[in-house]
Amino acid sequence: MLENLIISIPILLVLSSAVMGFSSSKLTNINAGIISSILVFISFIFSLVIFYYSFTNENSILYDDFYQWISISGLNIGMGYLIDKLSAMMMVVVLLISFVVHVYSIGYMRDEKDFKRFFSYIALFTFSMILLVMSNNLIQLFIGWEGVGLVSYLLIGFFYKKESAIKANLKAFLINRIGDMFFIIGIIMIFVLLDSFDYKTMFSNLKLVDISNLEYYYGFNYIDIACFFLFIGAMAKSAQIPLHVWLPDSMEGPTPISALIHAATMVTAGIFMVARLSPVYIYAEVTTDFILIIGALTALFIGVIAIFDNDIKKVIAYSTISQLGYMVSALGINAYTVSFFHLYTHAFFKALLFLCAGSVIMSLHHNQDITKMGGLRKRLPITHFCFLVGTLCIIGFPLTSGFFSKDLILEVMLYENTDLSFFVYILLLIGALVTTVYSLRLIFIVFYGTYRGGDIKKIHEESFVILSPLIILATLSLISGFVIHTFVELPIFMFGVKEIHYEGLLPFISHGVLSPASVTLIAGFFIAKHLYLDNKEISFLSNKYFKKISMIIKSKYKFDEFFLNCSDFMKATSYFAATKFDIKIIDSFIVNGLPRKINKLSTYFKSVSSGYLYHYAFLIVFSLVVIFGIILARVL
Amino acid sequence: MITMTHYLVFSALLFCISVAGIFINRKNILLLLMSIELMLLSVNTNFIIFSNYSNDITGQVFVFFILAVAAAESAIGLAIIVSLFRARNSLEINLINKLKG
Amino acid sequence: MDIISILFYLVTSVVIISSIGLIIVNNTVHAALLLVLIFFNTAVLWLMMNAEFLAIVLVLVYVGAVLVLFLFVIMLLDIQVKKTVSKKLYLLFSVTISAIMFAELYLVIFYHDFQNSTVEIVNKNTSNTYEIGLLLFTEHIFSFEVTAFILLVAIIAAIAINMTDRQRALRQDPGKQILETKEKRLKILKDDEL
Amino acid sequence: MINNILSFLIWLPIISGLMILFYKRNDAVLNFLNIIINFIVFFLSLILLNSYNQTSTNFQFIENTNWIPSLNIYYFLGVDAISVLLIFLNTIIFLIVSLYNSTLNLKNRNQYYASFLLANGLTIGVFSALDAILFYIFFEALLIPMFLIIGIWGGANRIYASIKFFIYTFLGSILLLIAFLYINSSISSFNVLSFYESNFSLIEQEWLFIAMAIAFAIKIPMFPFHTWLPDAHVEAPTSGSVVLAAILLKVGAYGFIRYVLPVVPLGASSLDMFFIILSLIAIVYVGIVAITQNDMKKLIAYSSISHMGFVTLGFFLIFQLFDSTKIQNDIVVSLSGSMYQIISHGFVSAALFICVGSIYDRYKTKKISDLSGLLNQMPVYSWFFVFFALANCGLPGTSSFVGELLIILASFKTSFIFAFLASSTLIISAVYSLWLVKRVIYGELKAGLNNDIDANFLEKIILFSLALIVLILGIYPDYMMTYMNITLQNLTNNIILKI
Amino acid sequence: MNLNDTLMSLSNFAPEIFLFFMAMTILLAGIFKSLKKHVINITIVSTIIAMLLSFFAYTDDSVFIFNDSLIKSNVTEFFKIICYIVFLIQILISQKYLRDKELISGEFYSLLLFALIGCLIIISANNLITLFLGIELSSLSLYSLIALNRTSLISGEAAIKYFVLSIIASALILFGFSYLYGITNSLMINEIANYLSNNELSNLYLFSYILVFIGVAFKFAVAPFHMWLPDVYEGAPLPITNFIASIPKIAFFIFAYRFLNDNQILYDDNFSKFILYLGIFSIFIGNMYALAQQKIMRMLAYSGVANSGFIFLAIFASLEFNFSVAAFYVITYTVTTVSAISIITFISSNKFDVVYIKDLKGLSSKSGLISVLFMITLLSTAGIPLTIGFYAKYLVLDALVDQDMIITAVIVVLLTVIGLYYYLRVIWFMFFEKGFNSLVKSSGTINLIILSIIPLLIIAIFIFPDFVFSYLFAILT
Repeated sequence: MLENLIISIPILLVLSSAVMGFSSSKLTNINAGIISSILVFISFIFSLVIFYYSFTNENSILYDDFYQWISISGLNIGMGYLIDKLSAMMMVVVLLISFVVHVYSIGYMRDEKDFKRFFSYIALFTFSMILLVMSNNLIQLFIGWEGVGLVSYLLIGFFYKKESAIKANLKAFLINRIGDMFFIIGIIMIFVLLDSFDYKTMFSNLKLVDISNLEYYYGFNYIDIACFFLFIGAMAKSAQIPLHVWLPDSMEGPTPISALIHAATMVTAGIFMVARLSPVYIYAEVTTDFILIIGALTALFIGVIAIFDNDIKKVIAYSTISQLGYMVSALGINAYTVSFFHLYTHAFFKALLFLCAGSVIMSLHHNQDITKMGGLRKRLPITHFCFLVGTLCIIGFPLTSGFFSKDLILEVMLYENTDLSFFVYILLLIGALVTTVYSLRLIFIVFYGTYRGGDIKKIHEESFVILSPLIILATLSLISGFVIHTFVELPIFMFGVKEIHYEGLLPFISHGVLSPASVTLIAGFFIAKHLYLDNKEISFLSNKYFKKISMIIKSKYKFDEFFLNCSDFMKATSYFAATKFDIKIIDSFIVNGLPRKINKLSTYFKSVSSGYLYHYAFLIVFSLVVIFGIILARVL
Repeated sequence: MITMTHYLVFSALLFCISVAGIFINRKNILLLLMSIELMLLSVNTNFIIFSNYSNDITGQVFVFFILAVAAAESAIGLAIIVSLFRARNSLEINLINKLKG
Repeated sequence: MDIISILFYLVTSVVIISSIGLIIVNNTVHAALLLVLIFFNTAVLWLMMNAEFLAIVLVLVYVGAVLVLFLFVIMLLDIQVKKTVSKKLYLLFSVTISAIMFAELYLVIFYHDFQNSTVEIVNKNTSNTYEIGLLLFTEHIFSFEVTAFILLVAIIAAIAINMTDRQRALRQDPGKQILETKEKRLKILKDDEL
Repeated sequence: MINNILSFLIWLPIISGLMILFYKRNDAVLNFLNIIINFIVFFLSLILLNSYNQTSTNFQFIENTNWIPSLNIYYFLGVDAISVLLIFLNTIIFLIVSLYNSTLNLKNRNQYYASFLLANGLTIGVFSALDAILFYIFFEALLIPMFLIIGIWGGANRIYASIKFFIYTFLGSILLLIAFLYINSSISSFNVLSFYESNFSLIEQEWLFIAMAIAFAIKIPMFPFHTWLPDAHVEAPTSGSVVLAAILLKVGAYGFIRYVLPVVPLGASSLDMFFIILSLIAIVYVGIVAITQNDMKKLIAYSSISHMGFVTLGFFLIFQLFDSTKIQNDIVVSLSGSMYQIISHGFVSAALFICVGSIYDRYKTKKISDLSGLLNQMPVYSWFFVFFALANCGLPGTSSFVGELLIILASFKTSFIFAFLASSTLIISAVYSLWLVKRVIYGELKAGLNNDIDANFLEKIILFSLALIVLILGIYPDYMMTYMNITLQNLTNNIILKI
Repeated sequence: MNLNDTLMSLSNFAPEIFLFFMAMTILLAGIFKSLKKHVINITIVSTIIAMLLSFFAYTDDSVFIFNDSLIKSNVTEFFKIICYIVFLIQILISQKYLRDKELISGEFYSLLLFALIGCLIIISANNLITLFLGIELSSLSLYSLIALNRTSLISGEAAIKYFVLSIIASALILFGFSYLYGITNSLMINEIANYLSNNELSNLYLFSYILVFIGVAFKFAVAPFHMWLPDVYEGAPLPITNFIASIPKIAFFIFAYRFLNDNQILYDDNFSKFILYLGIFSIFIGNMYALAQQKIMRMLAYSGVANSGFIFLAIFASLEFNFSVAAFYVITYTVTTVSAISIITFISSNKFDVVYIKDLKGLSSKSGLISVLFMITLLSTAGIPLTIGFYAKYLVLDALVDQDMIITAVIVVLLTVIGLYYYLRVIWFMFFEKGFNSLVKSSGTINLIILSIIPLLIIAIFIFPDFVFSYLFAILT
C-alpha cells in the first residue's frame, strides 16, 4: 500500500508534466493549471501519509528498488526509494511548496502564451526533486540532481527572447556543471571505496573500511577528497562562494520559480545531499572545516551585497545565498539536523518572501526596481502583512520560525567550542546583523515612505489565487518553528549525530531572546530605520574607506567578472585550437600538406619531362647502365 | 690471335656507338634510322659470331630474318618520316615534342 | 700478328671510326655513304666468320636496296639541316654513359669463359647458302611465311601512310558546297592539336 | 529463413537498392518502396534481436560457406550481442533516414535511395562478417556509397570533403588489409575465431596493432586523424551526415572491439597509454575546439569526435584496469560503457544532424551567426533540438549519461587524472551544446529569417521516436547491458587469457 | 617434316592462318568501293570465326607445331581467346569513332588484324625467331596504324616516337637473345629457360636475361622504360591505343611466362630484385606522374605504368607461387583498361574528342549508365573491393606478405593510395561537377550493351572469383 503511494508520487508528477507538455490547444490554460495543481496536491497528500507513517513508526525505513537500472556483474544500480524521516520531511516540504506555487502560478502566469509549458516544467521539476529526495542510491540522486538543474535551466530561460534571461540560464547550467563534474568524481570515489552506489550497502560497507589506512592524495585522505568533491557539487547547487554567481542572475525566471526552485527546494539539494551522506562526512574532518568556512563566508559576504542591491528579487536572492551559508556552516560542524531545520523553516519564509515580491511586481506591472516603489503598505495590505511576516522570520524575530532555526545554528556553533567555530560564530553573528539590515531595508523602502513610481491609485491587490498561497505560507512561517524538538531529535539516517542540549521549548526561547543575536536584531533595526525609513545619513558611512569597501561590495567581489574571464579564456583557447592548431597544423600542414607536397612533386616531375625523343632514348640507356652497374657491382 | 671475345667486344662497341647515336643526335630523324640499322647490325654480328662459335647454322637463319625485318622497318620508318615531313616541312627532332609531360 | 688479325683490326677500326663519324656528321648524304662503308666492312667481318651468304645478302639488300631507299628519301625531301649544337654538358654526359655501357658490356663479356673460342675461316664441304636454305624451308618455314607477311605489312604501310586520296584533292563541287552546313564543317580543336 | 537471416539482412537492401536504381518515374512510389524495404530490414533485425540467445557465448546464426577456396576466404557470417545491437542500431537509423529522406526535395531520388540501401546492407555485412577479408570487403565497399552521397548530394565544397573522406579512410584500411594478410600468412586462416586463438610474439603484435589501430582510429576518428570528419559532415547532405555519424564511426569502434583488442591484446596493452592519452585529448581538446565552431554541423562533428573519445578510452582502459585491479568485472564495465556510448551516440548524433539538416532546409544556412531565436518560428523543432543538445551533453536520464558514467568509473579505477580529464566533458560538452542552443534557438528572431513551416508529421514522428529511444535507453539501460554482458565477459576472458 | 605433320600444324594453327587469309581479303575488299563498307563486318565475322575455331580446338594437352616453332597449349589458347574477346569489343566499339575520323579502310583493318596475329604468334611462339617475328609483325602494324591518321600532327609524332623507342627495345631484346643463343646454343625458349637446371648461372646469362627483360619492361611500359606510353596513348587514335594498351600486354606476359617458368634465375637474388625494384619504381613513377595529368589518356597511360609495376611485382611474386597471380593481374588490368578506353572512344563524337578529364564534367547527368560503367572500371583499376581489381592487388600483396616483404607491401600500398586520387578525380568530374558538354556522345543501345559487358564481368567475377583462380592456377602450374 505504502509502496504504491511512494511509486505513484513520481508517476503523478510525470503525468502532470507530460499532460501539460504535450496537450493540444483544446485544454485551456486555467483548466491545465487546475489539473496540474490537483495532481500535485494528490501527491502532497500521499507524501503526508508517508510522512505520518515514518514519524509514527520509530526506526522504520522504507526501502526498495523500483527496477534495476543496471545490473551486470560488478555493478548493480537500482532505481528505488529510501524513505526515512529526513526524506519524508523533505518530500512534504517540496510537495507543499510546489503545490502552493502551482496555485500561485495559475494567477501569476495567466497571461503567458506558454502557460502550459510552464506548468509542465514545474511538474517536471517537482518530479526530479522527488527523485532526488527519495533516492536510495547516489546515481539516482545524481539523476534527480541534474534533472532539477535542467528544469532550472529551462525555467530561467523561460522568457527566451530576453537576452539577459538566456544568458542567465546558460550561466546557471554551466556553473552547476562545474559542480557536477566534481560531484560525479566524488560519487565514483565513494563507489570505489564502498563498492556500491546504494546507501544501505554503502553505509554498511563503511564499517568494514579501515578509514585511517586509506590512500592519500597530495596529503589528503581519500575520504576527505571524495567528500570535498561531493561538496563542490553541493556548492554549485546551493550557491556557495565562489560558485554562487548564477543564483542572482537566475532571478530572470518567473517569480514563482524563484520561490520554488531558487529559494525553497532546489538550492537546498546540496544541504540535503550532505545530510544524506552524513555518515561519510563525519570522517572527512578537513573537508568539514572547509565546509564550515565556506558557509560562514557565504553567509556574511553575500548578505552584505543584498544591502546595496536595488532589485527586489535580487535582494531576496542574495538573502537566500546568505541563509544557505548558514545551513552550510551548520553542516561544517556535523550539525545536520540543525542545518536541516533551518532548511525547513527557510523554505517557507523564503518562498513567502518571493511570492510576496511576485505579488508586488505584478501589481506594479513588472517593475522590480525598489527605488521606484514605496508606500505600498496602504494599497497592498495583505501582501504587506505577509511580507512583514517573512521579514520577521528571516531576521529571527523571536517566536517566528526563523528565530528558532537561526538561533539553533548559532547555539550549536558556540557549543562546538573550537577556535574555528568561534570565529565562524562571530561571522554568523555579523551576518545576522546584516540580514536584519537588508531585510528591513527592503520592507521599509517598498512598503513604507512614499510612492516614487507615479500614480499610486492604479495599484491594487491581485486576485485571491495569488493571495491565498501567501496566506498559507505566512501561517506556516509563523508556526513551523515550534516543531523544533522534532528536528533536534531527528536521527539522520542510520547514524547518530552529536548530541545537542535541548531542554524544551521555553528554555530555548528564553535563552534565544537573551543571546547576542537579539542585540544584532535590535541594532539592525535601528540602523535600517535610520537609514531607510527616516532617510538619514550616518556620517560614519560616508567615510572614504567605507566608500571603498562599499564599492567592492557593490561590484559583488568581481566574481562575475572572474567567470566571465574564464569563459573568455575558454573561447579564446577554443578559437586558437580550432583555427590555429586543428586547421592550420593538423589539417593544413599534415593532412592536406602531405598530399599537397606530393602533388607539387608530381607537377615538378611533369614539368621536367621534355618530350624529346633523344631524352627518352637517353633515359632508357641511362637506366640500363645504372641497372647493369648495380648488378655488376654485386656480382663481381 | 683473334678470339671470339674480340669479335664480341667489337660488336658491343658498335652497339654502344649506335645507341649513343640515337640520343646524341638531335638533328634529323634519318640519322636515327641509320643508327638503328647500325644497332641491328651489331646484333647480327653477335649472332654470326655465336653461330660460328657453336658451328650451328640456326644463328645465321635468325640473322636472315633480322635482316628482312630490318629492311621492312626501314621502309616503314622512311614512310613515317616522309609523312611527318609533309606535315611539318622539317625533320628536326628538336621540334617533335608536342607530346610531353 | 697474322693476316687475320691485321684484317680484323683494320676492318673493325674502319667500322668504328665510320660509325662514330656517322653519328656526328651534319650532312645526311655523308652519313648514308658512311653507312655504306660500314656495311661493306661488316660484310668482310661476316665473311671472316664463315657467313658468306649473309655477307652477300647484307651487301645486296642493304647497300643495294635499303640505302638507296635512304638516299632517295634524302634527295626527295630536300632536307635543310640547321646546325644545332648539343649542349656541352649533355654531350659529355651521353658520351660518358655510352662509355660506361661499353665498359660494363666489356666486363661481362670478358669475364665469360667461352671454350675454344678462336675464330677461323674454315672450309666446309657444304655450301653455307644451302644449309641456310635447308633450314629456312624446313624447320623455319613458318617464320619464313611470317616474314613474308611482315614485308607485306611494310608495303601496305608504306603505301597507305603516304597515299594521297583523290577525294582529298582540291576540287570544287558546287552541289556539295550548297549542302554544306555549319555543323558539318566546324570542329572543336584542342589547343594541342593546333 | 531464421538460419540465413544475416544473409537476408545483408543482401535484401543491397539487391533492392540496385533494383531501385532502374526505377525513377514516380517519387511517391519510390518513397514508399524505400521505406518499405528499410522497414522490412528493420523488422528482420528485430527478429534477430529477439531470437538471439543472450546466454550463449558463441557466435550465432552462423553461415559458413567456402567462398574462395583458393584464397582461403570464407563467406562466414555470425553475430554476437555486440553485432546484434549494432545491426539493430543500423537498421533503425536507416529506417529513420529513409523516412526523413522522403520529406526532402531531391534530384536523382532513386540513386540517392539506392546509395543508402547499399550502405545499409554493407554496414550489416561489416557487423556480421566473421571472415577478415569478407569484413574488409564490406568495410571498403562501404566507402563507395558514402563517397557518392557526399560527393553528389553534398554542399558547396563537397568534392574536397568526399575525396578527403575516401582517401583518408582508404589509407587506413589498406594497412588493415596488410595486417590481415600477415596474420593469414602465419596462421593460414582469415577466420576471426582462429584470429582469437592466434599467438603472436610481442613485437609482431605491436606492429599488427599499429596497422589495425591506425585503420580504425581513422574511421572512428581518433584525435590526430580526425580532421576529415568535420569536413565530411559539413558537406554531406543531412541524411549522409546522419549515417556517417551514427553508423560509419561505429564501424571503426566495432573494428577495435572485434579485431584489435582480442586479436593482439599484448600489442594493445604495450601501447595502450598512448591511445588512452589520444582518447583523452579527443575528449578535452576536441571538445574545446567544438566550442567556437560557427558551423552547426562542424560543431556536432567535433562533438562526435569528442564522444567517440570516450569509446576508445573505454576500450584501452581495460589493460590498465587489468594491471591495477585484476578484476575482470571492471573490464566488463569499461567495455559495456564503450558499447553503450557507441549505441547512444548513434541515436543522439543522428537526431542532432536531422535537426540541423531541417534548419538548413528551411533557412539555407548552417552558420550559427546567421541564426537566432528559432524557437519563435518553429517551436516543435526547437524543443527537440534543445532536448538532443541536452542529451549530447550527457544529461542523466538520457542515454549518453550511462556510457560516460561507466567509462569515468572505469577510468577512475586506473587513475585519478584520467577520471578527472574524462569527466571534464561534463563541462565542455555543456558549453558547446548549450551555447549552441542559446545562440540558435533562444533569443529574438533574427531579421530576415522567414519560414512558417514547423516540423511536419513525419518529422515529428522521426524526432519523437529518436527522443523516445534516447530516453528509454537512458532510463532503462539494463536491457542492453544484460543483453551484451555475456558476450563482453567472454570477450574479456579471451583478452585476459592472452595477456 | 612430312605431310601429316604439316596438316596437323595447319589444323592446329587454323585460327591464325584463317586470320592471315582474312587480313588479305579485307585488304582487297578495301580496294573496291562496293565492298569497302563491309570491311568492318568482315573483320568482326572473321574474328568471331577465329575465336570459335580457337575455342572448339581447345584441349588441355600441349602440341608443338611447325617443327616446334610454335606451341599450342591450354595456356596459349586461353589467352588467345581473351585476346579475341578484347579485340572484338574494341572493334565493335570503335566503328563510329573511326567513321568520324575517316579512318575506315581496308588497310586499316587488315593492319589491325596483322597486329593481332603478331600478338597471337608471340603467345604461341616456341623459339626465338617466331617470337621476334611476332613482336615485329605486331609492332610494325601498330606503327603504321598510328601513322595512318595523317590529319593529326600528334599522331605522326606518336608514331615516330613509338617506332624509334620500340625498335631500341627490340634491339635490346635481340641483343639479349644473341647472348642467350651463344650461351645455350639453342633458339628454343624452353631450352633457354631450362638451361640453368643443368648449368651454373653465369653473368652473361644473367645480363642477357636482364637485357631481354628490359625489353619486356619497355613493352609493358614499366618505369623508367615507360616514356613512350603516354605519348602514344595521347597521340594515337583511340582504337589503336585501346589495342596497344591491352593485347600486347597479354602477349608479353606470356613472353615473360615462357622465359621465367621453371627457370632457376628467378631464385637469383639479382634478377628477382631487379624485377621487384623495377616494379616498385614503376608504381611510384606511374602514380606520381598520373597525379598531375589533366588529359585523360595520359592519366590512363601513367596509371598503366603503375599497373605494369604491379605486374612486375606479381612476376616477382611467382617465385613463391606460380604465375597465376601475375596472369590474373594482367587479365584484370587488360580487361579494365579496354573497358575504360572503349568508354572514352564511345563518348568521343566527331565534333568533340574527350581529351581532358574536365571534358567528362557532369557526364552522369547526361548518361548515368556510362558514368556508372566508367566508375566501376576506374574503381577496379584502383583496386577497390566489389571489383575484380581488388583481388588483383590483393593477390600481389598477399604474395609479398607471404614472402615477408611487409615493408615493400606497405610502400606499395601507400603509393596505391596516391593513385586512388586521380581515379577519384575522374569520378568526381563525372558525378559531382555540374554542367555537361553537350557535344559528348552517349547514345547507341548496342554499343552500350557491349560496353556493359566488361563492368558486369568485373563485378560478377568479384562475387564468384574462384573458378578463375583455380583455372589459372591449374593451367599455369
